[in-house]
Amino acid sequence: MSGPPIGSARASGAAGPDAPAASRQRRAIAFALLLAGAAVLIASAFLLSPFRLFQLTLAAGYAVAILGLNLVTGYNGQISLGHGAFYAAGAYTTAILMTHFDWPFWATLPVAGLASGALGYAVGFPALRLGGFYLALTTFSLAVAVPQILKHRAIEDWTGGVQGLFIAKPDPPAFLPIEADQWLYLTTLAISAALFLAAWNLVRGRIGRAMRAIRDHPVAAEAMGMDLAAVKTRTFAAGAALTGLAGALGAVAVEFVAPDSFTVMLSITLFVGMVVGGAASIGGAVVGGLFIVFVPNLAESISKAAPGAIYGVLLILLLFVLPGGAAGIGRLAVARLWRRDGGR
Amino acid sequence: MEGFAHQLVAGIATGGIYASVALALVMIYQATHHVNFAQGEMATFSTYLAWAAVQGGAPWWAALLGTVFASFAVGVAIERVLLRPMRSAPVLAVVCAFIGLMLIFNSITGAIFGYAVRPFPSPFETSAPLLGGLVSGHALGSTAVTLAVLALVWAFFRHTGLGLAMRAAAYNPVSARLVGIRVGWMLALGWGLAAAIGAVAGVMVAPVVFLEPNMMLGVLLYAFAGALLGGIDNPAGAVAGGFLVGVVENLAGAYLVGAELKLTLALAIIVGVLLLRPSGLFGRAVESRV
Amino acid sequence: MPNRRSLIAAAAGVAAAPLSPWRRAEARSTTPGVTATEIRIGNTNAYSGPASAYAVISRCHAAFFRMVNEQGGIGGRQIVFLSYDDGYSPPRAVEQVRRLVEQDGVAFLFNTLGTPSNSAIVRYVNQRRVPHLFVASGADKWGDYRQTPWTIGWQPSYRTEAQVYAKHMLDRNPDARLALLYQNDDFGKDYIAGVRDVLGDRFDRVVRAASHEVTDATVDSQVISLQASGADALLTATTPKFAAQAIRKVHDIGWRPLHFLTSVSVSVASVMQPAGPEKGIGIITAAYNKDPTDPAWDNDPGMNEWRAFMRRHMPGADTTDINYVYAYGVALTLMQVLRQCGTDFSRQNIMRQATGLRDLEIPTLLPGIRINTAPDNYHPIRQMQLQRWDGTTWRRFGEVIEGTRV
Amino acid sequence: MATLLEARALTAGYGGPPVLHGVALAVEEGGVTALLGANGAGKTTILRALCGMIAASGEVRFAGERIDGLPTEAIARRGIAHVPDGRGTFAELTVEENLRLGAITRRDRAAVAADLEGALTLFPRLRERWRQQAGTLSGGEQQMLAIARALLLRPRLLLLDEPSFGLAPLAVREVFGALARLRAEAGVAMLLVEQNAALALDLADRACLLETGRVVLQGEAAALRRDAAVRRAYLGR
Amino acid sequence: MAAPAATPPPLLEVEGVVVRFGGVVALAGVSFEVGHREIRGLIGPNGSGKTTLFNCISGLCRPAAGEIRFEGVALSRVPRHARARLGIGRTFQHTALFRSLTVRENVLAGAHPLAGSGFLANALRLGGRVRREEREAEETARRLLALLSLEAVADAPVGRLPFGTQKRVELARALAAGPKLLLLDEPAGGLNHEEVYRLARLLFRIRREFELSILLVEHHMHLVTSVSDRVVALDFGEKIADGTPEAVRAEPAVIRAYLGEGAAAHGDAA
Repeated sequence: MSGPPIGSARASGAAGPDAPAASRQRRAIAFALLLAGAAVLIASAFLLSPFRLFQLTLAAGYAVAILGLNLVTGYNGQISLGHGAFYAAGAYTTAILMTHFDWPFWATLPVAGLASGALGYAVGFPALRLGGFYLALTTFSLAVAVPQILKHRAIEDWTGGVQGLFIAKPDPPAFLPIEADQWLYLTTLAISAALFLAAWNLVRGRIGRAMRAIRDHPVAAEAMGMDLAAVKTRTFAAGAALTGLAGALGAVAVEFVAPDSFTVMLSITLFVGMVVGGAASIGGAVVGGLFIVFVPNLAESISKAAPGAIYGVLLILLLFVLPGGAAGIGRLAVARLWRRDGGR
Repeated sequence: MEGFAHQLVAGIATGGIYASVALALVMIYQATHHVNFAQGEMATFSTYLAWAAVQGGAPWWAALLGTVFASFAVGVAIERVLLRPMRSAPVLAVVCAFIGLMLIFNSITGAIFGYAVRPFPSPFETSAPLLGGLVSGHALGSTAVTLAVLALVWAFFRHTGLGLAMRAAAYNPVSARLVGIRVGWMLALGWGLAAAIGAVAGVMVAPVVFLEPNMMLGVLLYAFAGALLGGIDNPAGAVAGGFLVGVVENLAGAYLVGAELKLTLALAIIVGVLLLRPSGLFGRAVESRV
Repeated sequence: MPNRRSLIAAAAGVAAAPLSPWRRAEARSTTPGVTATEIRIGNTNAYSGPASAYAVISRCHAAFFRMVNEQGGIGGRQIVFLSYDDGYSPPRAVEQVRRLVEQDGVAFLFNTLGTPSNSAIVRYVNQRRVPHLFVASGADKWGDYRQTPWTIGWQPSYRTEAQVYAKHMLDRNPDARLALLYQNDDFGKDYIAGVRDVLGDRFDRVVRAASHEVTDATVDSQVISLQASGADALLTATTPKFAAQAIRKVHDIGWRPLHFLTSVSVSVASVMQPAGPEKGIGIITAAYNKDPTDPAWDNDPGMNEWRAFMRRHMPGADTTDINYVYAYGVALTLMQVLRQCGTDFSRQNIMRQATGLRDLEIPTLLPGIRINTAPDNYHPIRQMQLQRWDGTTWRRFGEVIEGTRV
Repeated sequence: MATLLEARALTAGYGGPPVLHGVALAVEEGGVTALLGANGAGKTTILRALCGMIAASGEVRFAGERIDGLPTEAIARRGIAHVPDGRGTFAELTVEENLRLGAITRRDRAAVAADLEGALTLFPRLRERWRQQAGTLSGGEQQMLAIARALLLRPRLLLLDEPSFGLAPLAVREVFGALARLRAEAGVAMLLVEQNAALALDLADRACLLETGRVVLQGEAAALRRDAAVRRAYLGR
Repeated sequence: MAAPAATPPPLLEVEGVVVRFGGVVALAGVSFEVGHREIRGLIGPNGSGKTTLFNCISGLCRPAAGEIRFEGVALSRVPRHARARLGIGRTFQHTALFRSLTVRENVLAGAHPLAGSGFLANALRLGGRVRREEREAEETARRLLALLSLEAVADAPVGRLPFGTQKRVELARALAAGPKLLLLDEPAGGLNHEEVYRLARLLFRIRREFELSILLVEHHMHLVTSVSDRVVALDFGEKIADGTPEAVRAEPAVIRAYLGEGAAAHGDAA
C-alpha cells in the first residue's frame, strides 16, 4: 500500500526547509522580469511613432476592459457578452464630465469607475438568477440595446445623441518636454498598471479564491461560508468598474464618443479578446488587448475582399492551437521553467 | 381598435419569424447543448443558396428541398471539420469559435452574393392581402410551415430512437457512448438538422425582410429572446416564446414606450420573466440530487 | 459646445509641432505624400461589419485610380490610393486615419465613409490641417466651413433634401400632416432637422415621427402606428431594406399618403422591385445621381461612359449597384480638383481648389445639376430634382431644385 | 470455460504519468472476475481503458478479437456493457427513456421487449418509477436503473464499477442478489470493481489484487479469500 | 469557556422537521439532537431522507415545519452562507471540490469564513490585514494538509486526484474553518477495509484535536457502529430508531428496512 495512508500521524511541520528560499528566488526573478517589461514599455514612449503609441494606448485600454470581463466571466464564471455596456458607461461618464463640466481627465476617472461599477452592481442582481447561456444571451441583448439607450431623446442633451461628444486628450504638464500622445500613453500605462496590480491582488487572495470556488461549485462554496450573492454582484461591480475605467481611457485616446462606438461588436470583441488571452488569467488580458487592436489590421492586410472572414478564420485557427488562450501556453511554459529550476 | 388589431397581427407575423429561428436554436441546443451564435448567418447563407437556385430556374419547392439538403451537409461539415477538434475545449472557447463562424459566414455571404437588397419570392399567395389587409398569405403560410417543422422536431425528439439518442448524446456523452451511441455523429447530425431548419427559417423570413447579408442580424437577437422566454430546451416553448416576443415588441413599441425603446423594453421583459422563471416560461427545471 | 476647447487644443498642438523632433517626418517635406512621381491618397471604408455594402465605393475608387495611372496619372504623378477597413467603428476610424496621416503620410483624405466614422476623425484632421475631401456621408455638418475648414462633403445633405420634401408637401397642401419614418441614427435624424427647418414652430403639431433600429426585423409596426396618426403625407427616411418594407406595408394596409422617399433608397433593383413595383406608384423622391437600373438612362452618353469604365476596370461587378455610380462621380470630382492644382500640391492649394469648383458637370449626375464650391460653400451638390415612380421608372418632374441655405 | 476477455500489458493514464503499468487480466465466459485494491490503485482506470474511454496501450481481446483502439461505442456494440462509477444514468431523461437507450443499437424488437421484461422482473422497483426523471430516483434505484440499462444491451460482459457505492445494506443485497441471479440464469460474465471485498469475493470466481497500477496477486476467489494479506487489508479478519 | 450556563443546550437540535417535494414527503417530523463532542451516526435506506436532512442543516432546503437549532440559534433565520461561520462544516457524498483549484487552494477556500477582508481591501492591500489573514489561512492549510497527508499533492489541481484522495481534501477543506459540527456524507464510500479502519481512527483524532461533533451519514455499518456514540435511523422520512449503535442495530424496524434479515452474518457488517 504505497498510497498516502489516511490520517497518518505525521507531525505538522513546514513543507520543507528550502521552500521559502525557492519561492523568494522565484519572486526575485518575477520582479526582475516585471521591471524589465516596465522599462521597455516606458522606453517605447520615446522610441515609437505617435501612431504606434496611440495603438498601444488603445491596446492598454482594451486590456483593462478585458481584465474586468475576466473577473466576471473567467474567474467568477458568469458569462457576460455585454461588457461593452460598461465600457460605454465609463466612456460617456468621462466625456460628459469633460465637455459639460470642464473637468480635467484624471478627475473623471474615479467617477467613471464608480458609475460603471454601480451599473455593474445593478446588472449583477438579475445575473444572480440567470445561469450559463441564459446569462450570456441576456447580457448579449444588453449589448445590442446599448446604442439605442445612449441616443435616447431623454438624455440627448448630455450624450450628444447620435452626434456623440468630442473630448480633448489631456495636455502634458508644462515642465515635461513631451507630446500629448506620449503623455497619454504614459498616463494610460501607469493607470493600467495600477489596475492590473489591483486585479492581481484581488484574485490571488481570499476574494479571488471565493470567485473561483463559486464558479467551480456554487453549492460547495456556499457551504464553505461564501456569500454567493454578495461575491457575484460585487465581482460584477468590480469587473464593470474596471471595464468602465477602460472605457474612459479609450474615450480620451480616441477623443470621441458616439453610440456607434459601442455597438454589440465591442462586447463581442472584448469577449474574443478575453478568450484569446486566456480566461481566468491576468496576464492574458494584455495579450487580448493587443489581439483586439492588431489582428483586425492583420486580417485586412491579408484580404480586403472579406476581412471579416479572414479574422474569423484566424480566430478559429488560434482556438484550435490554443483552446486555453495565450495564458494556457504561458502557464505551461512557466511550469516547465520552474520545474527545471529545481522546483520539483 | 383597428390599429390595435393591425399591430397585433403584425406582431404575430414578426413573431413567426422569430419563432422559426428560435426553433433552429433550440434544435442545436438539444443536440449539442450549445447556443450557436452563427445560426442566423448560416441561415442567411442557406437562403442565398435557395435564391441562387430560384434564379437559376429551379421550381420554388425544389429549391427549398435542395437548400435544406445542402444546408444539412454544410452543418454536418462544420461540425466535423471545425467543432470536432474543439470537443474538449472549454466552453468559452467554443462560444468564441461560434463568433468566429458568425463573422466568416457574414463576410463570405456578402463577398459571394453582394450586398444589394433582393426580393425573395414567396410560394404563398401574396398579391391579395387577406382579412382586409390584416394579414398576408405569406404570413399564414410561413406560420403553418413553422408549426409543421415544430411538430416534426417534437415528434423526432420524443418518438424516434435517433432523437432520443441525440438528446442522450447531448446530456451525457460519456454514458451515451457506453450504450453504443456514436456521439460524434449525433453531434454532427444535430448541426446538420439545425442548419436545415435554419434554412427553412431563412427561406420563410426572406420574403418578409428581404434578402441581404445582414438580414438575420436583428432577427437572431429576438429569436434568442424567444428561445429564452420559452425555455431553451423546449421546442414548443421556443416557438411560443418567439410569437410572444413579436407581439409584445410590437404592442409595446406602438403603445407603451415608442419605437425608440422597443429593443430595450424587449430586454427588460426577458430579464423580468427570467427572474421569475429562470428556465423560461415553458422550460423544465431539472431536479437532481446533490 | 466642445469646440471652444478643441480649437484651443488644436492651436496648441500646431504651435508645438515645429519644436518637436518627434514630428521630423512631417517637417521634411512641405506636403506629405506628394513627390515628383506620386500622390498618396488616404481612404477608409467599412470592408467588414454591418455597413460592408459600401465597401464597393472604395473598390471602385481603387479601380478608377488604376485607370488614371494607366492613362499617365495626374500632373505626371501616379496616384497611390490607400484604403483601410474601419468596420464602421469610430475608434477604428481614428486609428486608421492616424495610420494614413502619420504612418503612410498621405497628402489628403478622400471620400472616407460613414457619418460616425467621419465624426470621429473630423477634429483630428482639422487640427492636423489635412484636406478631408468629399466625405461619403450626407450629413449636413460637412458643410460647416467655419468650424471645420479642412472638411468638405459632396452629395446633397439629407437635411437639404428633407427641406425640399417639406416645401413640396406644403405647396401641395398647406394643411398637410406629415408622418415621418426614420432610422434612429444621424442619417434619419438629419431628415427631422430638415423638416423642422421648414415647419418651425408647427413641427410638433404637424409631424408624427416613428423611428426604427437597423436591428429591427421589420418596420411594419411603425407604419401601422403612423397610419393611425391620421397623417396624409409620409416621409420615409430609411435604408433600402426598410424602405422596401415600408412601401409594401403602406400599400398593403391601404394607406395612400403623399409618400416621399429618401434619395438613399431609390434604387429600382434594391428598393422598388423588392417592394413590388406597382406598390410604389406615386412615390416622390429627389435624386442627383442617375440610377443605373432606370431604363431612362439606357442610352445616356454619361451613363455609357460609366458602363464602359465598369466593363473595363471592374469586370464582374454588379452594375445594378448605384454605389458604383456614386463612386465614379466623386472620383471624377476629385480628378477635377487635382487637375486644377496644376503643379502645386500643397495641402492649402488642394483645399483651395476643392473649394473653388465652378459649374462642374459630372456625367453621372442628373442633367442640370452642377457642382459648385466656394470658401463659404462646402456643399458641392446643392441641387436635386423631384421624380415620381410610375411603376416602371422614375419620372422627373419640375425644375432642378436648389436647397435653401440654413 | 473459454476466455471471453483477455487484456495483456495494459498501460493507461490520464495524460500525466501512467496509472496502469502493464496489467494483464482475464474474464472467463460466464465467469465473474473481481478487481480489488486500494484507492487510486487503478481499478476504475482498468475498466475505462478496456472500453476505450481513455487512451491505453496494450492488447485487449474480446471473444477472440482485438478491441483495443476501438472507440467506446464500437466496444459497447460488441457486447461489453459498462456500468460506470457515478452510475452514468441520464438524469434529465425518464426511466423509460433510459431503458430505451440501453437497447438503442439493437434492431431485434421482440428480443428487446423480452429483455426489458426480464430487467423489470429483476428490478420491479423501476416499473413503479417508469415516467420519473432518473435524476429524482434514490441512489439504490439509480444503481438498479444503470444495471438494467446495461442489460438491455444484451451484453456478454458486464463491467461494474462499485455497484455498492452509496447504497444502504439492504439495497446492496438487492443489487448483488440480482447480479448473482444474472450470473446464474443468464450466464453474463462480469468484471467487478468493488471495495466491499467480502461481497465481491462471494460473487466472483476469480480475483485480481491491484497495487499502484500493477496486478500483485491473481487467482481463484476462494484462494484469495484465504490469503492472509487480503484478509487483513480487505476483509478485516 | 467562561459561560457559566448550568445546562448548555445540545450543539444541534433537530425538532419536528418536515420537508415535502411536491407531493412527496421527504422528512415527516424528524427530531433528534447532537451533543457537544459527540459522534452521531445517521443511517437509513437510500431515499429515506438523510441527505435531505443534511441539506436542511446546511440550508440547501427549507423545512416546511419544524426547526433546527445550532447552539440555541434557530437556523431558519440564518442564511446558508452564514452557517459555516456559525460553525457548521460539511462534506459531500460524491465530493464537491473546486475542480480548477489546487489542493491547497481548496483548503484555503475552506478557511474563507475565518477572515473578513472584502473586495476593496484585497484589491488595494493597504494596511496589514489582508496579508495577516492570508498568512493565518496559509498556516491553517499547512497544518491540515499535514494532518491528512496531503503535502505531496498540495499544489496539484484537485480534479485529477483519485477519489479517495479527493475525499481527504474535502475533509481538510471542511476542517479549515474550525467547525463545531462536521456533517460527513459517506466518508467511507470507495474505501477498502483497511482504509475504513484508518478513517475511523482519524475521526476520533479530529474530534479530539478540533473539539467538534460529527454527524455521520454512512452505510458502512462497521464504521458507524465503531465510531458513533449514538445512532439515529430514518426510514421514509421518519425516525425509526435512536440510541446506542448496538441498540439501533438490534431494532427490528432497522433490520427490516435497512440491514435486512441475517445482515449480521453478511460480509459488510463483519
